[in-house]
Amino acid sequence: MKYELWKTGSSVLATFGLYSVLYRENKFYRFFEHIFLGLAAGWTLVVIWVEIEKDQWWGKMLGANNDAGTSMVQSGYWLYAFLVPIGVMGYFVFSKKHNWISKIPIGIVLGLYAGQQFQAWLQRYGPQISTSLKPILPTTFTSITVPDNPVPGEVYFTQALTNAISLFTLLSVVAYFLFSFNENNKLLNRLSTSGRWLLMIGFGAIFGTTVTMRFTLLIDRMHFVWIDFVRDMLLRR
Amino acid sequence: MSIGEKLQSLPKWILFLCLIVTASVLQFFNIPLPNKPQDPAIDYYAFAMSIPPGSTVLVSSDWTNSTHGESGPQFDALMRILMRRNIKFAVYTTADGQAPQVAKDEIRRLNEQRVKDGERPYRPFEDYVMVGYFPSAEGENLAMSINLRSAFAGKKDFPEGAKEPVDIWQSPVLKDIKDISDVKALFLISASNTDQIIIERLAAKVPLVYAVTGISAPQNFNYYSSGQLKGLVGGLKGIYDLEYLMTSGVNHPGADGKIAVASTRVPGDVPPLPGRNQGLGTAYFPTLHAALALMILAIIIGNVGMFMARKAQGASK
Amino acid sequence: MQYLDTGWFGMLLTLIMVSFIFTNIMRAHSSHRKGSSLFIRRIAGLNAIDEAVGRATEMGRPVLMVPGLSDTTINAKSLQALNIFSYVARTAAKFSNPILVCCYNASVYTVAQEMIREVYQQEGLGDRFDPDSIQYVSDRQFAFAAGVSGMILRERAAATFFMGEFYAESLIFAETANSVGAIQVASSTEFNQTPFFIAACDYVLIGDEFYAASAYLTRAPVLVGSLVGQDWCKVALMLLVLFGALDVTAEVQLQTTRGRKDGKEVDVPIHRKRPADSISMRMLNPDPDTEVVKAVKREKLPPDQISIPSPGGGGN
Amino acid sequence: MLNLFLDIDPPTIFNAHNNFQTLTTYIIGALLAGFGILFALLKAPPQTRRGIVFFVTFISGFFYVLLFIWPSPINRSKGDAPINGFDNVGFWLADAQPVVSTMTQIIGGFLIGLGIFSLMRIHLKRIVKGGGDAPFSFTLVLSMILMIIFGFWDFHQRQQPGAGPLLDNQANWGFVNYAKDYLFDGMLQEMEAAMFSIIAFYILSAAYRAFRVRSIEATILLTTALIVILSLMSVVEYQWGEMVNSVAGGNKNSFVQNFTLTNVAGWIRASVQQPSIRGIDFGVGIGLLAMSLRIWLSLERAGE
Repeated sequence: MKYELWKTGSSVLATFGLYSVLYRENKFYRFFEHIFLGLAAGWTLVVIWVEIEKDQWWGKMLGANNDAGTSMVQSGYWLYAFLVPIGVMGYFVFSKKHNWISKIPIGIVLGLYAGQQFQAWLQRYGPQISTSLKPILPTTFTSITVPDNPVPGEVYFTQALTNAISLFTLLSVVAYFLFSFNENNKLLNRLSTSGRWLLMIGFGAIFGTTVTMRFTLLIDRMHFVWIDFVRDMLLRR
Repeated sequence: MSIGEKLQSLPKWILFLCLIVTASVLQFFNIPLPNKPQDPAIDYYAFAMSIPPGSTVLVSSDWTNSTHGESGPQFDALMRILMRRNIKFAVYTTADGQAPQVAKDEIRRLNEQRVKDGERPYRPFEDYVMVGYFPSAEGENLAMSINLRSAFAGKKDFPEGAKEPVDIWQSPVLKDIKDISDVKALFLISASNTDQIIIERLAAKVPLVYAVTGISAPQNFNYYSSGQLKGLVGGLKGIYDLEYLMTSGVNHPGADGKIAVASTRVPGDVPPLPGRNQGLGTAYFPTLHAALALMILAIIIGNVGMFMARKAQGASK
Repeated sequence: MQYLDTGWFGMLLTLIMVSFIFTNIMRAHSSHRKGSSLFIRRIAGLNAIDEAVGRATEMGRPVLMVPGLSDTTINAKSLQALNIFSYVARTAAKFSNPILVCCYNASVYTVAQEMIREVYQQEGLGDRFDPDSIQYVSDRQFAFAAGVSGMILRERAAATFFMGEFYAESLIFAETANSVGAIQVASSTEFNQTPFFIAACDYVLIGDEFYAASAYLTRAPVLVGSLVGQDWCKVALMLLVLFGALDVTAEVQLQTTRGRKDGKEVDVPIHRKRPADSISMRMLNPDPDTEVVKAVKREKLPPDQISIPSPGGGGN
Repeated sequence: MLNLFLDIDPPTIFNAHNNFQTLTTYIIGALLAGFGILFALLKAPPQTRRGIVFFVTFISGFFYVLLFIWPSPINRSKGDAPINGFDNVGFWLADAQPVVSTMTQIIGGFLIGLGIFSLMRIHLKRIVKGGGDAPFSFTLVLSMILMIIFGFWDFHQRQQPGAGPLLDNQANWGFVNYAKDYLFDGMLQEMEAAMFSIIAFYILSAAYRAFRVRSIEATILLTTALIVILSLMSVVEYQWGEMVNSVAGGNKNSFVQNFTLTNVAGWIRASVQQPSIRGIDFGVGIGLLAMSLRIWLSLERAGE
């Protein structure tokens, strides 16, 4: 219990230490900021070894990647050893004469990233194009709005209208992002102006949604400080 | 400085002080609010209540302490429903290495509360298993859709009091599960992008029920309305709805004979859950209202100030 | 597998996009040789860059740049941010104004070191370059946020540039910079954060204005050509969506007795055509015939050559 | 054929059982060869440098391009043999993909030393110089060292057979586990949560400052944000809903019923927010595609 009190107490103190920056930058904040950065740097090293290098490199190179308890023998792959010199090349960045060598590991990383993007583009945008294709004219006028028991497959007027607005929004927003067309093109100008306005509606909606989440996090933090710590730990001790 | 200009440029610390006070003080009070639960939450509750006791579900717990404000109460509510209804569950995560520990701590806390309230504690390995963390969300969820047994192969968990871990497939939770289709549902509590990944890979294989943060709620609402999700709880409003439904039921006459929540989406009477149902969602929601009201007030003050200053300027010209 | 049914269409679409970009790069090259250049319009936020650096020089306070968060290593987004920053650094170097670059991970740090040093050397100011002006801060999101905020406040940055991938921390940076009166130019590839930058920053590049920026600033033919190519792609996508939607609209008016099951056409009771059965939707959603797929028979390898399943799936 | 990284038993030329002397020899050989190449690169004449970087980048990207365009094997299950040489390449690409996808992380991980080096250079300099900031720099270095020591130590303890789940129970903890728990759970994670929640304050001040009815755009932004926020406040939503209901005369099927805040906000999201985001996303996606093409073909830096 004593440990819990200590631990939670420090967390509360750290929370207020970081909050103090809201008033202005001060030594209290600076102290916790430096602790924060130090801990984060240390933890990064631990995580990189534990989650990346040990599992995906060291273990595979030596074949020791099996869980304790399984008797499966796994072979080691010596080709993984080649990655060490490649990593070392990055450290040449500070050399005045040979700093170009650091471009090699970066080139590999960026090359792998760039190569993936072609497939990723199709995988990401194919479905998005497909969901944008919706009927923009109604198939029936039996009811303007969608009735309680809609006939499957029918498109009602309000649905079609909504779809048409969606389509217009999409096209005008894309038009806003055309850079190489002459600014004197009237049609395009109108389209891109309305695109900008529709974008603002979208941004407003995002803002509204996000606000509640951020406030919830603050409320949760205050709950932690006042209820979990002050009321349940300090006062009920 | 005129009043208009003053209203336009309130020092920041005053705003911040107001917010911190608002966010703190109201937490000590229990304020009931009028509420009309939304359809996705009603479906969530009705679906969870329709799962037969004794069957097994999967829980993908993809959140950590940084989004505790929303995901925490969502997880609690789900656990309360599953535990009270004696539904067995297996918890896995593909989002964060910390997530299993967070889930374990939360389950332990809920168990302590259950004991206090005179309910039976939910036993590890017998009633639920912790499958653990898988680093590749895409790969793992795909593997699960193909072959659940091999996707979870080699994972172990501790039965109560045991010194040595036992293979999870020997647990009563998973013993009779051959394939993902034997699982009654997959409940996701996510503060990460796993909502997308799971829907792409598992939607056709198992009924999906989501609880997500307020930010990802809108995009998941599309999946809900197209029928890919059986239920959806988004953000704090969603969790408030869920906790509300757990106390009132759906189409269920209360003690005074009145139906608190009526819905045509759900056939028949879905009873409330006996016991303690109100959690952090109910505790936080009034405070959230006050904080949002404070923000709206600040915006109004700023605008009023601007108009007053403009008017004064116009008059002086 | 990916070519079965209408899978070829996606491939073709990607190929067309790539060829549009490539063709225009070539076009820009050839017109550059002839001394002319392709047209690109003005982008408001970008004119602010020189203004911001100029003001920092007047005030004698540093220019602070953050190339965004980028997974565990560098990616194209942070590289693009650094491309823009090398332009900013060049302007700052000319005015001998101090700069600060805050990096999220070691790979970005490595590239930033290299690029910014090169800028100083090209300007003949190699001796003025301070390697410590480029700092690795942290690769934990909120530790990074705390560190950068502290730096903005302590160094009293006069101009700040936030470009690349930003998430929740975007507003922490923007409001902190605002509190020291810095002029801010910002851009996030994550559109969920763009509204916060719009609310808090002086100039915001929205969406792919971020990718257009380097073309606009350097006027390098490769970049300008690529930008024009991107426009072609966007127009193509607009047309695809427009005609696709019209096609769906027309086709759902029809009745049909054919439907699809497991990638094969089968007879079904007469019904209104579903959007999913329209030509354009079929193009975008390949549905391979399951019998054709199952018909591919494979021999088994001898058991000693079968790969051992690695724990944790990892299928492909 | 090309089973470089395939998990195959028994060993091929590319692998060897753990604890085999051959494996150690191979690894040392590979290291020597790798560093040999590195030294050769040091001597590379300046005019070849650009070509070398181009080649490396191109080959790395080419793997994924090939994976994309090469027809992937149909109906493949575990233990299948490829039908022909064409299929064989497809098999190899599919098998190599999980291995290649880890390369980025592994190489990126190796570079972390540079980041730590940057931190240490700045803060050790400050400590040596003394002055007002020295104690803070000292705190940073100290907390980093403590985290490294206890982080690794705790991890090491958990790696011992059967120890992991045992140490999940606090009753079995020793000093090391407490120290790690304090530093990680008590400090690092809590500070992250604190920093995350600090955004609420900044949202308030940004909204107060920027949300003014100044221009059409600002007004649109403000109005939409307000509608969405109000729709999430159930008190307002409830009252508004009652009002709408009374306007509709209690008729559940009335068109007026669409104007509850939830429905309006939902409609805005579905028919304006989603497509407008998709519109930006199309542009961003094409931008990223073009950037990737330029990186892959090393056209990016040539432009300067």
